[in-house]
Amino acid sequence: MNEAAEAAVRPSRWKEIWEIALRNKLTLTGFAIVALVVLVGLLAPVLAPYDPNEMNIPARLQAPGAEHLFGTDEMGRDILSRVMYGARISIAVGVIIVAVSAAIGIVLGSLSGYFGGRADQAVLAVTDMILAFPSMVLALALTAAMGPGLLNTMLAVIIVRIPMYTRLMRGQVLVAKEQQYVRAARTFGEKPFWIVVRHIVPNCLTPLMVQMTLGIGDAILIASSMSFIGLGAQPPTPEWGAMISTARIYAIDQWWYAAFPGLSILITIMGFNLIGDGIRDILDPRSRK
Amino acid sequence: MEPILQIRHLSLSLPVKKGMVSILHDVSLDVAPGQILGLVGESGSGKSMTAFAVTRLLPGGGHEKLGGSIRFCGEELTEKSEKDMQAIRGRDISMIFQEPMTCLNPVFTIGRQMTDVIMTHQKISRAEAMKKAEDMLASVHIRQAADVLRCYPYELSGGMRQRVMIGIALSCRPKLLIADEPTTALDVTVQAKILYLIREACRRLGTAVIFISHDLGVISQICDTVAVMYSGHIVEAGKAADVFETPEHPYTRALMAAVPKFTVSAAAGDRLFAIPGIVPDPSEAMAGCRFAPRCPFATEICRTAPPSDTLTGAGHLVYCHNWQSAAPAIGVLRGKEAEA
Amino acid sequence: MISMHFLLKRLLHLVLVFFGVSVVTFCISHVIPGDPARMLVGPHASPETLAAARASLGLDQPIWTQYIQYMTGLFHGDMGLSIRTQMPVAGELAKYFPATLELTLAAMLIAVIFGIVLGVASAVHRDAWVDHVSRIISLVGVSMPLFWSGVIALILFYKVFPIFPASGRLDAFLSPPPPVTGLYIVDGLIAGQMDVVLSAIHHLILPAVCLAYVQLAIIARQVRSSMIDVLEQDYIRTARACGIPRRTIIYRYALKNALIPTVTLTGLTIGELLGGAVITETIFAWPGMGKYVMDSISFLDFPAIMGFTLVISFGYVLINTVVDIVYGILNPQIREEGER
Amino acid sequence: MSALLEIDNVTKTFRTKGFFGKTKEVHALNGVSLSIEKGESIGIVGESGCGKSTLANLIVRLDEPTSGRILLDGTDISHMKEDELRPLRRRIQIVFQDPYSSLSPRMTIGQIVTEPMRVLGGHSEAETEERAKELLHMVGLQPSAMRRYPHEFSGGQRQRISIARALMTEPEILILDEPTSALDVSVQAQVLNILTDLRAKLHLTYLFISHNLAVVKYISDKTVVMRKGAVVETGPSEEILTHPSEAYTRELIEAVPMIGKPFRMPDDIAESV
Repeated sequence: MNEAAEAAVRPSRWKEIWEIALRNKLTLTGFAIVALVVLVGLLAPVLAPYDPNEMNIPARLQAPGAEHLFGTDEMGRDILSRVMYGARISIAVGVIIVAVSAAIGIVLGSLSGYFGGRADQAVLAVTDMILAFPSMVLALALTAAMGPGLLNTMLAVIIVRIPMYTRLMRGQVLVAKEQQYVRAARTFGEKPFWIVVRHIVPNCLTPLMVQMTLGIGDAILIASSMSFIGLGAQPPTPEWGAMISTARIYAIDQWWYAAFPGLSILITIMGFNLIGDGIRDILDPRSRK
Repeated sequence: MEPILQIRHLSLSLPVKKGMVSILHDVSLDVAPGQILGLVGESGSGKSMTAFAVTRLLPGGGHEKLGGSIRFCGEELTEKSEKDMQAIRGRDISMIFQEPMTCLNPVFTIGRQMTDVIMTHQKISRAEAMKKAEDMLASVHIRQAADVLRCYPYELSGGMRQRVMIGIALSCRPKLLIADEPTTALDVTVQAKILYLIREACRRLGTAVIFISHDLGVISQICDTVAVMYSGHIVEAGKAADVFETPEHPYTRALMAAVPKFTVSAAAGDRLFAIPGIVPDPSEAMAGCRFAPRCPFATEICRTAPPSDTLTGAGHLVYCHNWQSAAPAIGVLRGKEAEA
Repeated sequence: MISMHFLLKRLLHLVLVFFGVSVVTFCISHVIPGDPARMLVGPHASPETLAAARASLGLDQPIWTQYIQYMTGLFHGDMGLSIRTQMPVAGELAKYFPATLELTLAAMLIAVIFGIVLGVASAVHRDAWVDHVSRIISLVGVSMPLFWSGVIALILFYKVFPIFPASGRLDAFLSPPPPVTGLYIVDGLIAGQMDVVLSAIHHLILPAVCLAYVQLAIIARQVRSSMIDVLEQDYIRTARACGIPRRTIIYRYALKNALIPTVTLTGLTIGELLGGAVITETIFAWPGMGKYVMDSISFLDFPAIMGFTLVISFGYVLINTVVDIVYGILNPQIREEGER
Repeated sequence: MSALLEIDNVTKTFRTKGFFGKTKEVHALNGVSLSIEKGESIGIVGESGCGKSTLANLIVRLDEPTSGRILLDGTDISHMKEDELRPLRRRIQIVFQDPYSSLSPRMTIGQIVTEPMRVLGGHSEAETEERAKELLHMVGLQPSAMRRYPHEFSGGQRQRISIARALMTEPEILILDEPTSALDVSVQAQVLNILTDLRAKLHLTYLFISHNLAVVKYISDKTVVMRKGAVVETGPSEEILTHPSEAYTRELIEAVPMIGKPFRMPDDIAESV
């Protein structure tokens, strides 16, 4: 058992993960999808055939064709261009939400896990309170209170997701704390801060990485849901969820309007899920045999 | 006595990421009814795999490659289907394992788990099976057996769980019991009792036992015959008394010299015999004797040709080219000069 | 079967969590908004109404007095007036509650039953085609935006293949059954109106399946991985060594252990379903709390949104307490010791 | 000669808070006294739950005793604040049982071995590295090991690395908490031999903890038998083995399986819940 577990955490793991990922078609597909979406988002101004907000009422609700590959919406805007700009927003939203909530979660979780005591109790109580709500409902209420808008939605989702990373990190730290190498460091008189930074955090990051990769997909999903409800990005922002929200009434007759933004969300999230699953499988000793 | 289990030239390969790895090479063993055979070796010697090969509980997901022959009660086990093996396991061949803490299902009571096994192999009612289970627990010297039947595994100590495991294993009066490091996880005083139980049950029921352990002391105490394994091979086999009194293979001798005894002490200048190097990985191909790289007596032939079995006494086999020249040389292995 | 101690502990925990939830909702409605009174009366209220609302909220009072007032109101079922309909929010929510309950219950049953079946099939036939198909279904499921799958389902099964209706709980020409539970299917059965029952089921299928799909995928993945995990445990090997048939091992021994983590997941699933109901009910014009809150959002009807949040969260907490107790029943060690 | 390490009537009680204010108390140590002279090698033997590892944790102050004193050269360290303790930690070091979790998988052997000296401070980098190489050599490892990671080493090698790390600060007392229990017999012999050599070379004081009576007998001059948090018997190792005065010690000795020792039925074979 030990050998596999050891191999899972060896420092050369990045190179190894990459090598295994290359052999694993699904993970590779995930990387390809995410790379494509990121690239499209970055290069949207170059790639997009039209200005995403340019209205052209005579050309409204056109089916996909040579002129407009993905068709046009009720204002005659080019859906392909809007989807491309939407990639920008979604990726940024996903990455920012995860980066902020995970950073806060990691700090809170390590402190609470390593030091325990009252601070730990307080952190646990607060995370418990937040986790007592269905995440979508709490995000909805928070955004409603702060006022609709993409920024407030992101803030709300960050608040809702912090407990997840805090709990995960805390659990990891509680395990790592009892590892003999941490105890050994204590017997040299290493200061607690350095024990956490030098010994505990580096050994806890692996499962967090998996969670964060999956978390980006999850954040994109929940943020676009909020936009769909009408609390997130507001029209005419070319955000995928907001686009589908407007598309809803046209969707039955103009299938392309809802289909392309939705497909983009599905594929993007799938990309992140494939990478996350792939890394998890690679790190999981069971699947290495 | 006619052996109940005869293993001949058994070889085993298990699937790994890239291809197959040979785990066992040319293993031959006999076990007679009512006798205990000890399989002893360090980690990676293949002793547990030999046992799993007999019951076909191998970790290869059906892709393992088994060669040679395993004859049990006159029947060839290697040719049996999974379904036939299922009927044999628990009824004719039982096993007990090292970790009593994880070997019982945590969500069922002891009584439920025992009666399930009994009812799998005998057509009797749950109530009758429960009575049998209680008798079984009493026979492994558990007091208040009826209470224990109502317990969940987590309520019992390690020693108790191992007794329960033995009770389950013996509940259908198997012809062969395979015990894989059954006392390694237990305290010595508990170990002594469990060893006694196994030996007593074996004598009483006429069950043949394969007892697997890394502990030479344990093996020497309860086994009638012994086979020493190293890196997937048997290096020496024979009556326990013969092997431990006159070990012939350099590995056996070195192993015995490595064990601290009550009579030796560092303060008195005694040295333990430390075998240099490490056990070779099973995937490592070797032309000659697999112990040769670590053997102080290895000669040219050891590195080029695999040793064949040589009979040195009544039923005492050794797989070594140089056993005659090597034997006297290791001696008692005391003092610094003995460390190679 | 369950200790009193364990039940008491769960109940006390429930009270604490209710308290926590009320603190959070209080903060959301009284602390976060720049002007809570403005949120309460809506953006279009007159200055007089706003001033009256300030006074009635007691915004000049210390924060804990405000909290006590808030809680007193809640205890009397007072969630304020809806800005949009000028009706008490509590009454409105009570009216829409059964529809949401019917939808989420149906979705939960679909998600749990098919999730477990898919997960087990996948784990048992690991790496066979069943596994691949099931994993693809799950992968798409966990990546699928709920609001999109609803729209696509409508295009497919309403427009292209007109199999299912697009909106409502019943055909227009039918009147709802006499209310007992508020669930049309149950009430229809009680009243013996089979046409109502069939119509209700016909309307329920599409939204329930859409709502269930994501959670089904999550449950299937969890069951697959915990089942694979359990099948590699020592006690499963023990059961195999005892000759217990494979089917019994998989469906009795392993499944019970594998479902223990799934029970906790089911609790979380319900939360996601309740949250998802907002979207699904909107798309399928399902007259439940979700659609009510969606309509309220476009008016920024804050009292309605907060009322919805409270009801859903209290329900969610309650369900999770039940789930915890079920978890205890399945897991003997936790049941007895009341620890987790 | 006064004792280098004096354990005076030490008690350790673990409290677990239960529900409704119920607290469960576990008495891990119950008034244990022990004195260790400079240069001695003392072995503690006992079965699981006897408190031997708890005692080790108290001595290296990973834990604080509930009552009693632990005197290092006459100074009571049992309740010292971490800051006061830091300079004294150098003098007592420990080697743990598990060769796999003892070394951080993310650090090179060089980083691992030099860490105690880095924490201690006051030594140049070159000096530290020189000493690390010297110690690795003493435990039979090449200097090239410094650049490699723990997973590249076998269990026995890792245990030797742990020993080298513990010796970096030139400790007077080395606590060995089951250092060979996870190792194969032939590897155990290597480690025990190295420990014997090091003790002679560096004039170390050992506190060797094990469940294996024969190993304790081999390595230590004096043996302490523990059971259920208390000391059962103390005396010269030879004496304890040949003339045990307590019934439990006798039971323990008889239970140890040995080559050439006839199998004897234990006194009370039955067990109840």
